[in-house]
Amino acid sequence: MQEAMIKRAKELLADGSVDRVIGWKRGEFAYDMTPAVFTSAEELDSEFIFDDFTSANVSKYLVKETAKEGKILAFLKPCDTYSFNQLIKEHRIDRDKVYVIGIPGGPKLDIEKIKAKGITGILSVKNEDYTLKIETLYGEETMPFSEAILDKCASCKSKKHVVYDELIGEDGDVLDSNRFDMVEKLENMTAQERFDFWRDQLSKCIRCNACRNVCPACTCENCVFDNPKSGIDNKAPADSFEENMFHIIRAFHVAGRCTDCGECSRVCPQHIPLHLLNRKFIKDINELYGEYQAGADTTSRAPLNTYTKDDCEPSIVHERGVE
Amino acid sequence: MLKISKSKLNELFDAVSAKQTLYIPADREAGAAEYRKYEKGMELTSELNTVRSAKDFFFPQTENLADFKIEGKTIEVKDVREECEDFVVFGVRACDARSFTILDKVFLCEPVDSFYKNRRDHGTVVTMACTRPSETCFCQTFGIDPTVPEGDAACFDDGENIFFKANNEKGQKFIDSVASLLEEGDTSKLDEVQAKTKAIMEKLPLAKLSTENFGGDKLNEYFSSDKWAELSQACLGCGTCTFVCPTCQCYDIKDFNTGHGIKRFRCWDSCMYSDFTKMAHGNPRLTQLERFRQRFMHKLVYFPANNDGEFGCVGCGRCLSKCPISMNIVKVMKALEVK
Amino acid sequence: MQVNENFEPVIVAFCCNWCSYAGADLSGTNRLNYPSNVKIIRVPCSCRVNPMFILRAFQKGADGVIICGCHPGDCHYTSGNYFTRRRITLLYSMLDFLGIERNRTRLEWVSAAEGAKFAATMEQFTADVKALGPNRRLEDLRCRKQ
Amino acid sequence: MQRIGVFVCHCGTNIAATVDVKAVAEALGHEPGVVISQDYQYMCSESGQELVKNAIREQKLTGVVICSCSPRMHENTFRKAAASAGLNPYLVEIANIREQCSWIHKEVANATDKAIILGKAAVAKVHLNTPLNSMESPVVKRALVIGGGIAGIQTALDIAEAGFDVDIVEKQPTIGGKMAQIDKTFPTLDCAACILTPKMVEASQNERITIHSFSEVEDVKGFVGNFTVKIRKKARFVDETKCTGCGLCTEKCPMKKVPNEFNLGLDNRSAIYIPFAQAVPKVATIDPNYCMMMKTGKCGVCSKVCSVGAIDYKQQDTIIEQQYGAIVVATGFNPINLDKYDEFAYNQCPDVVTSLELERLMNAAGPNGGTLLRPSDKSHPHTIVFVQCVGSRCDDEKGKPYCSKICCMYTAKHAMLIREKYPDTEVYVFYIDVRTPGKNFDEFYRRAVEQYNVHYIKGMVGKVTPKSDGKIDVQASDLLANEQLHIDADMVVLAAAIEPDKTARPLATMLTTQMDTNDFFTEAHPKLRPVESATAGIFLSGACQGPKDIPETVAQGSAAAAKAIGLLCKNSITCNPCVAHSDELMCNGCSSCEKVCPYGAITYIDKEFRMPDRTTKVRRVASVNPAVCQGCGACTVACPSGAMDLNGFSNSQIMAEVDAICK
Repeated sequence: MQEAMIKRAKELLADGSVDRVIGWKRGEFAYDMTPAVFTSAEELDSEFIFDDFTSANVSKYLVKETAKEGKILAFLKPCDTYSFNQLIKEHRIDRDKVYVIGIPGGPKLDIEKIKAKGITGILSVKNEDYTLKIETLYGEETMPFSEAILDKCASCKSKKHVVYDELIGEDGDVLDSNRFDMVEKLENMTAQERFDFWRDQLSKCIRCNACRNVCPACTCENCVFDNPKSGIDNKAPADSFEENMFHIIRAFHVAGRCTDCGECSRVCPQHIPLHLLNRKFIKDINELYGEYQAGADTTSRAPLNTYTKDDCEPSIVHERGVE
Repeated sequence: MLKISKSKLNELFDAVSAKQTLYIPADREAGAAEYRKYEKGMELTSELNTVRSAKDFFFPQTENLADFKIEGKTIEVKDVREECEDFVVFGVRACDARSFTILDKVFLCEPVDSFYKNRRDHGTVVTMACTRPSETCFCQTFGIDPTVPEGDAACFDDGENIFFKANNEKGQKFIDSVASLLEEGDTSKLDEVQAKTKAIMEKLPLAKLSTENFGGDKLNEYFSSDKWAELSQACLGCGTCTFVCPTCQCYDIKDFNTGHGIKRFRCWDSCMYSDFTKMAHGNPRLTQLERFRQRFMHKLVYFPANNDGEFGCVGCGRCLSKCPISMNIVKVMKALEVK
Repeated sequence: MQVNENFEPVIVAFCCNWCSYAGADLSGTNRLNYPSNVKIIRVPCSCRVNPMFILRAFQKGADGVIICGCHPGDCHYTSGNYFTRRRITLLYSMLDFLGIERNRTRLEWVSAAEGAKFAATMEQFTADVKALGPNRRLEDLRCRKQ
Repeated sequence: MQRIGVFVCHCGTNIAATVDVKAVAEALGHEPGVVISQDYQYMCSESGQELVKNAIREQKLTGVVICSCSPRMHENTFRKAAASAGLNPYLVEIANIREQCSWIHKEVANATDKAIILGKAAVAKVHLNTPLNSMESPVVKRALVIGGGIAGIQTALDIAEAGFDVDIVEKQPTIGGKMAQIDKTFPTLDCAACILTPKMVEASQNERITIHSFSEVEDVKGFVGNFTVKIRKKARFVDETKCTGCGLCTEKCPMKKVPNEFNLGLDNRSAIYIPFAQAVPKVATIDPNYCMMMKTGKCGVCSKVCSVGAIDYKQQDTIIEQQYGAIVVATGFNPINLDKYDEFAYNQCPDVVTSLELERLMNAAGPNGGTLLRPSDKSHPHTIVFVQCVGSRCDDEKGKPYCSKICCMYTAKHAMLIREKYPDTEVYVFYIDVRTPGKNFDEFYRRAVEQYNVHYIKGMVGKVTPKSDGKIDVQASDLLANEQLHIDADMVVLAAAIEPDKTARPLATMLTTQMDTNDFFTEAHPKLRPVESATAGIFLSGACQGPKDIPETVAQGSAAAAKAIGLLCKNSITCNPCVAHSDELMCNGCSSCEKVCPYGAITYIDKEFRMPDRTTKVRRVASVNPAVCQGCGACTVACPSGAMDLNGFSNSQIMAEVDAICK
């Protein structure tokens, strides 16, 4: 796959179809790839990488990249194409300046899951028939591939590219995922249990803003949390209330816009399952206002920017589930 | 050397925590440890290090500085400083222990930060030597020997026993306070463990990383390097690296209106943020490139220039594993280095 | 649940200018008593109520927040309350998801003619919040009254 | 530094009986920024207002808080008073301590505490008030009426009568609309043409009215008082200014087999045609789909016979751009398409017709010259069955959920006319309900039953089957007698539901007006503002807003005209300054705000920004038209970045009130 991608990228660069390529660059270790822009065949040959660890969603970078001159080639996984479409819909990306090549999605690996098994001093990770052979300073370790999959990939919603100019590899289908299972589990808890669960999780928040800054839906020129004029700006969770507020408001601001790409939870240094907040909104929207997948198209109206006259009343919240 | 059998370690913890607050690194979940206030039965983590650094003990993320009480049209200023109670932080790694030296240079120079000093005076740091360094470790780059950590007192693990050594008076006081639980032990196995660790250190992927070409004298070359654009390209401008960093010491001071008064507090800030040091005229560093450059220039050039060659990094590797886009000081040093 | 007889909750009511605020005025004109815990903030339309305002109220010491607007279909601005209905449904659902007591938040449609409904709604809501006791799950400790 | 004045009203004893007004004034006097805090018997009285005005002048106040009755009562009074003392009226806030305090609480301590809190909230808010100035926006003294049916004609005539220029845009070659196709009108049975055509002529002769026939609205920009509209005048290949309407070309045209739209395809017309004798403008139009000259380049007969040389085969569409102060939508209705109603054999049997087709069949200018004959064999029908509610009051997707309103009455009219003219004909009407509210309507219906012996049968027609002998079998149920019926009919007439003109949907988008799920235009208020759309300056006339009969349509046409005239009379409109505005530096241009704006007040502009690194960047940002915005605030919450805020009810103002109440 990586070879095919590099080959195609070089062709498009050579014939002048694109000026730049966005993809992933190899790092120091087996797993620390950085999203990067390539401008030459040499760079592509020496540094471009696509493997089980290239999980970062590069679509948000296109906001910045399409503001520049020239055309850029973007390699997008199925989940990334949803983010891309949503950004097109919100006029944040200039579609004409991007050449999209759809590439197969994951499942991608989560190095933290490997490390959580106590495996350290990792020198290389090889996938041999869905068993990971991990070479470490302390000898070789193995673990099943399935146990090291990123959470966001484990509940993949779609293998289908919703937008592309060409594909490398086959296109897939929208999947019948189990992504709402955990939300449902929480819904079935008592309010006290839910409160305890979230307090335990959100109290870990260090307000590093990684979730916000990686989020393709969070492309505000100036976030309300950075803007002293907003009245709710803050830099640190100085009180448990502020931990709650930041995450509630952030989830609300991306409600109906979040494509469920899962990047927020992937990048959280404290492993807070932030995607559950977004998924709760998605589940509610699906149940109350009809199935809606943000980013699936560029024309439909976002559920919070529309209504029907017979929408349910907010009291439905009080009537269903467990108190 | 005085030692305690690892099976009896909790007795020692119980004894310490009976007298003062004790913090130990414990598992929050598989693969993620954090410092926690010791409670009976709490296990020491098997992780190499905590996700958040130990700097919180002396420089917490938020800290109240003063209260203002508004009564009609008058404002009363309330001093909220209180003498801190004694506490012990156990199990600090060599890298984090060194970070206190760096923070001391910032906070204890004139004018002394009394909030920091208060905590520092009352805290005893008991370090723990490393035996299983990770691939992300590069403390040796900064002259740190993880097998012989600094701190008020140091501990060494030979697999069965924990050995204790005082590095200063405060450390000795700590050891004395638990002396009844300790016994003299044979360190031959410990020497073996240390040798083994040292051998692993040689083989670490980042073992060859050197600060030789960094420091205050290379300011212009590094500042105007054309590498910054490429390095900062993918930076999200989040504060993860800063907040997990044991040496980052920038903070902001803000006022919070509680409804019945104002709380003036400080909180960590990140030079990666677009509103960092924002002033009336705007932000002195306008682009992410400048902000990104600032962070690494500070650690690799400005800080050593102002602090007798001491770098603003201890090689703990936290930013290497936590940066959402895997950009970090190692990649910067390698890309930037002018020989 | 233990009810603290002395507990007087702080209740913020956001009322749209055209229906509910007028409805509140009407309950005054008709001298219909409701608890003084309720303090009304006038907004042009219920769709002006930003979730930030609701959270802010809880942060600063409110124990309950209620939003009142025109009945669906009667919005002075034709569609405002339809947007309110979706937004607030989702917000309340999220608060519930985080384990915040359901009875601390409410939305009611009160027309300019429904003075009696306004008073009865406020009476009931105040009683519900009183039964819950002080807001602890969504409070800012710094703002707690000493 | 703020200098705020607080004025606490006793309202006689209305407030003072339960609120300790002195204590309120005292407490609020200690609030930050408050420099004077007074109480007075009646603050709204002349002398009370004088007190406020003097304080504004003497204390150089920057803000005023009045603790009194509801702002709905006296906000304007105090704003005017402030303005007269030189303070911007929007620097006044009212704390409602009467309706929302003294009148509902009985204990003085309680009520006083609450009054103080409400006062503090108002003080906190007024700290953040900014002077607001109402914008004046000029009004173009010209109206546009879209649609030239009876609704549009009536509206245009009334507006012209009031002395304003008005343009009618009609997509057909002639004005007149559906009413021109109708034979007689209920309940008076006068001839539709006799009452409509004089109005059409009046419209064409009125010098203030310009008729753009065979034209469509292409684009609408602007806002109330100042719309810019592009009108596409479709090429009719005949020079309107030269054509005299003599009709010679239509006689000589060799292509005569074109289905005649005006007679609903029941007969044919020529390729060059004038829809009907009384058409306005009476100008020929060439149908390029049938014209031999246009299709093959061989013919040119019309050009040869035209004595004034009006024929122009090369004519192109032209675009007219015009400015208007007001726009009236009168796009009317159509009967629904009955293709899906196989059970009524509409497509299978020519003798199954719609009511509108029946109108043409009975009309003297219709295909049969006014004699009712079966379309199939031109024989005289002896048994006619009328089927009501075809597609109306229907739950399935084929039909419409609503009642089409006019069918009961026109069917009674048809039945009566047939029985009157052809007494040997049996007429059956199958109905669900007969709905006859309206002046003289029920009397009319009863005449049909009692005087003309029309057989009204409550029941549904299940199936209509053409038979080989030319008869039509109508299978139906009689619900009252509870029996199945078979009627051997000669003709079946279907009362097809009516629906708003489908082509109006893009127009609604252009006008930023709303349509309901059935594509009827939505009025600003169903009871109190029935002829206005929610968008200022756009008015609704006739059946585009909902099913209507002729008298109602005319009444609404005149009502819409009155509203438009009311607007056009003004030289400028004063806009409410409490409108939304976008901070362009923060705006992302994501379009969320635009999507929730009920007025179309938000547009996007590409704006150049100087970037921090001294480069420039063009970004799409929202821009609110203050003349169109009504200040609901929907956009402020839709905006994730907080760029959108509302004057008079800003985020910071509302949060200040929240803080004051909660502390």
